[in-house]
Amino acid sequence: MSEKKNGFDKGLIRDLANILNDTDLTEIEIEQDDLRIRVSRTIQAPQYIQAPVPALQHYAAPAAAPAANVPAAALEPAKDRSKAVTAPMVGTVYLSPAPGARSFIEVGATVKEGQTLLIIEAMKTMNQIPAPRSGKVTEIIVNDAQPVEYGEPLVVIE
Amino acid sequence: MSEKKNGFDKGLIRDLANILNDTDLTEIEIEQDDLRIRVSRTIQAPQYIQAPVPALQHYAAPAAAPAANVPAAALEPAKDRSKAVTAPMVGTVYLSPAPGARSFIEVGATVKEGQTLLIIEAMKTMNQIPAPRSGKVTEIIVNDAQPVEYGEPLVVIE
Amino acid sequence: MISKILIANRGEIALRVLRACKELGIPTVAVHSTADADAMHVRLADESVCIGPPPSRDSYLNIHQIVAACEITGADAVHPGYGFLSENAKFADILEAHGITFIGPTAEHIRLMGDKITAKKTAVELSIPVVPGSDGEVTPENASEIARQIGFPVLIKATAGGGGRGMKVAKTEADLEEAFNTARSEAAAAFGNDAVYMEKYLGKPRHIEIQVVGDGAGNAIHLGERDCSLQRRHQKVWEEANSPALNVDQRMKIGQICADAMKKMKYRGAGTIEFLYENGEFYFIEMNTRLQVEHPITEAITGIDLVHEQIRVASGAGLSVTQDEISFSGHAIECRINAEDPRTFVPSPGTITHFHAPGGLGVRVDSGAYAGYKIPPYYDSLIGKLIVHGRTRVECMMRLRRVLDEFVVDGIKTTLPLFQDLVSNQDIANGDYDIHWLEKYLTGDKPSA
Amino acid sequence: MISKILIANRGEIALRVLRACKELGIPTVAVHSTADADAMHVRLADESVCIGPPPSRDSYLNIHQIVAACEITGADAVHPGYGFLSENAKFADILEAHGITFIGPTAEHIRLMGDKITAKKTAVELSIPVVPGSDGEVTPENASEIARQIGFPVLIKATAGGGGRGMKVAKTEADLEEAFNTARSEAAAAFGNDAVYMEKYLGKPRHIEIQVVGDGAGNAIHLGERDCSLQRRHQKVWEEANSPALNVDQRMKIGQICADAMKKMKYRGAGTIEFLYENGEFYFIEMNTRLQVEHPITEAITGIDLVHEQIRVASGAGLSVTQDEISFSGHAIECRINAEDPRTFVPSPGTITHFHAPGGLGVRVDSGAYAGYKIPPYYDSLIGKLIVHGRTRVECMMRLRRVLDEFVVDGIKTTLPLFQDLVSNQDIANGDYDIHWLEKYLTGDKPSA
Repeated sequence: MSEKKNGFDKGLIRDLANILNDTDLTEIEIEQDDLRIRVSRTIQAPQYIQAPVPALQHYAAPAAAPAANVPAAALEPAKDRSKAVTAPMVGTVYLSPAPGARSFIEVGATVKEGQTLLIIEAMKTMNQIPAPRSGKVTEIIVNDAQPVEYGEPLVVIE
Repeated sequence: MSEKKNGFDKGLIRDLANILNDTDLTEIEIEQDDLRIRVSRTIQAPQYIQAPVPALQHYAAPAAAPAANVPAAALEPAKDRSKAVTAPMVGTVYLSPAPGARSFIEVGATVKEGQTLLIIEAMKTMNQIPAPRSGKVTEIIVNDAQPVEYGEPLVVIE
Repeated sequence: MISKILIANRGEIALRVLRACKELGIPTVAVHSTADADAMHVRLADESVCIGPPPSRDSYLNIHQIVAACEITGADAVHPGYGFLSENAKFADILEAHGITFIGPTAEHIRLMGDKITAKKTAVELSIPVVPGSDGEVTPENASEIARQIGFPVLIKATAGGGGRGMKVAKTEADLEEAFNTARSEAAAAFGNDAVYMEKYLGKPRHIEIQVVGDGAGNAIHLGERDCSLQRRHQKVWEEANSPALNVDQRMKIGQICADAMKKMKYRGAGTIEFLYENGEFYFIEMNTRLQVEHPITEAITGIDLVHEQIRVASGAGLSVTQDEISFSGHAIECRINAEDPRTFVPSPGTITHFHAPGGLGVRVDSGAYAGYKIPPYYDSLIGKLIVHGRTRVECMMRLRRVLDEFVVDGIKTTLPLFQDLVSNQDIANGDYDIHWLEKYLTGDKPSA
Repeated sequence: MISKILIANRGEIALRVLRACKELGIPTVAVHSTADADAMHVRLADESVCIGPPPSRDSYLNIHQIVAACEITGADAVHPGYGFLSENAKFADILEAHGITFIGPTAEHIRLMGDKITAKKTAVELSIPVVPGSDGEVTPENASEIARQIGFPVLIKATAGGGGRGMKVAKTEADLEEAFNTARSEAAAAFGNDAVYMEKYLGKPRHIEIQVVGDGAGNAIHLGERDCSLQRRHQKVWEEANSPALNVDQRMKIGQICADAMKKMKYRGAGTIEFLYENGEFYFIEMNTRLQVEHPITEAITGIDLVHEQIRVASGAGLSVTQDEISFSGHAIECRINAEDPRTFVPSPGTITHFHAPGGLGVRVDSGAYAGYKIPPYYDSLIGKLIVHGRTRVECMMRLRRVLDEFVVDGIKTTLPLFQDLVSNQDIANGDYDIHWLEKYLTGDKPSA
């Protein structure tokens, strides 16, 4: 982060700031190669939806925010999770049919519609979660033995 | 951090801003190859200052809103009361020196600085209210025997 | 005994339960549908689990999901609130099978009181007064004797009936023969069966209910009554404790009957025994084996935290008070604030743009609403409860009037204006109303116009 | 007797008084400076009169304007709140001369208690305990005897002194000679006068005050004590009722002494007698002849509305209760929410962008703040009071903790985080603090670190 610190372009930031003001935006973020610039401006009111309570502690799982409400992309901007398969139920994820066994799927693998992606255990029942469509597994978001809530993204199939 | 600083497309950001405004979105994020742009906008909060209480009953006198806070013009848009003499104290206005006597001033009259415009009675004391400047009386806002609060417009001298 | 409580509900009652848990130092898990991700109780809970899409059957009524949420969070107790699964015996059974404490009565007691006929039989066995009536069919021969036993006025109803047909009131003995014959012929014409039976007729009853709490081991107390006569379409709108209609002796007598009944059945947790009340007599309607919406007015006049008691009892710690330690202090009124048009009662979901709760002495607001909160259209319209307490009923009414002037909810329609009308009404001021009063008032057939 | 009340104050106390008036059905007049035109009590009052520009001396302290506001509105009584003109004897005199009822004590009693020396003399005459000390100068000859009469530790102070110079503590008889000589020489050096006097030295006193109300005709009651030891720069921050340090006997004994004193002087209205308390003994500091900021905690544990009582007494209706009807129920804590940085205490005026008051059982919020309210920079920084009540001190503390998590004030800094720290502190949990505790805690000299 340090080597290029002197090179930043004040003019560029001023340009962005002007755009921000002209367009009534509150934030602009640009990322290109090594460069990432974000300019933002707080106007008037805060996010009321956030405000009522100081502490917001969602269920502790890494990506536990309800996916049905928040586009997955907003959580980890670099990854497109719009094509993620989400949990149809609450429970504990298992990536393989038995402890120590080989995982149902691997990143890079091609899956067919209906093929088991993983298991969610709930109330002592193992529920096989099938692929909703054929495609290539580009990301396995959850870890083995991880608890998931309804709607939580599990696996991305492109 | 500097080499591509000029390469960003201001037009693109402005276009995004326009889309944002047209569509009533609050955020747009674009990622393509190395380039990532995010623009966002916070939507206006409502006018909280008006909301907190249903009934706002100011003192009943016709023009009793505190003139020091509210420009008189806002109350009766047709008249310019920016040149109104305001009440320096709370009390009851008398337009003449004694009941039945002739008024101190009439609309259209010319007054000299220091000349008595009216009397405000408070705590059994008659307080003569002098003209702060010379000029022509264009409006007598208050009525005889009317109670007034601090800052309430009394007489307009142009 | 209880280390983490999952709150299987939403809205103001989920928040109510959450507050009690926090005050007891017990960690909480909120469960919610995708529509309730922004709800206040979800934000305030130690953990939250999304259990399904907006429809209740897929989320708040989905036992499987709720049990799974207990499993992944390690919650060892569930508070069901009211509505949803709170009186679902199967839910209580499944929780028990999973070693999870259900904060409520046994499944057996839920079943017993869940069926109206069994409930009435049980009430009779427990010496709780019920509506007197003929045991079976009434004939021309025994009609007069049965009517005199029951006491006039009496209602003659078709055994096969419904919808008001084949139903006649005899106010006095003189009316009896004609009412009986008319009911019989109407019944025959409408249902092809002229059998009728007879019941005490209640013309202008009040709805009065007794709050009870039992420890499941044979101890039980009552916390006096609530008067919930002001109803619209069987929905309570305004509740008072104590009832303007009862005196201390009546209160303690019916209260003791209910507490004794709960001791006898070894009832566990909070419950409410509902009665119709007329001319000094109580007639059992049903028992709710859960917390009621209107429980805060009882809390206001007794100082007892009912959710604390529920949790205590469920954890095996027993009741915190004995009957002789309970006293009734002052008067309390609850107004149910619904997101509805105050005249048409059409629901008004949407975003609350401004929310300002009233403050000061003797005021309690239970609400999950806040400025910026979007009321989802999937659930009931109750967005908050206003509870006002005063040393006397007059003080309580005066306080309620000033408090209603301070309460601001903008962006949606609410029933607040209805309460501003009611608090100024002479009948309400006099405490002079029955279960039909509000319907008449709203249809313009204003009782005191 | 009173037909319209003018509220000669602003902020939360003006709203508090307004609420009481509304609940008594008495019309209200709010007066305000131009800076307070949008204040909540102004909006809620039946009438309002702007009485001057922002500076207090031109508005809230301007007797002439306030009397004129009474004249034009026909208000026949004035409630002064606290601060401003509430202990101004001249104001009480002028109102009386204009036939306007001052809702407070007589001008004579305000004067009597307004002067510290007269107040202490009066206290002695009324058998209220004061700090024991030498009646006059202490000499080498009588020093030892006087010290033994007072009881060690003693404080030797320059008669001409101030600012801590010429002030020495003798913890035991062995220290006395040296302390005495040092104080004398310091006094001589600093003030050119080596005369000293002696007083009981209080090392770790608590601030405990007794609430009294008199009817002006010889009846008076006490409503127990408040412990206001948690102070910063002599400003109370957190108050409790009852005090964690007193038992029932101590409470009733000192309460009775104060009530008797008020009977003797025929005191009218609400008042507070403030004491330092150490090792079981009370030492009179001063009497406040008005409502206190922290009066709601007394209301919480007694159920008495103190402003109602003030208005009753002022209107000649007497007290609503007798001493034997008063009982103390549970425990209450008040937190003063100031618009200040919670660490530096630098005032933070500005616009409140979001305001959400906590709710539920046992919670009271007295505040004129609302979302969109702009805190003017001209007045004190108190924007609200949070009062929490529980059946026990532990319940009260647990409730306070959950309530602080729910209270949201955005757009400005407030002292809410300070209270979140305090509610988790072990000394506070133990009730183990004195009037120096908070200062030490804040300077990092944390008593329990």
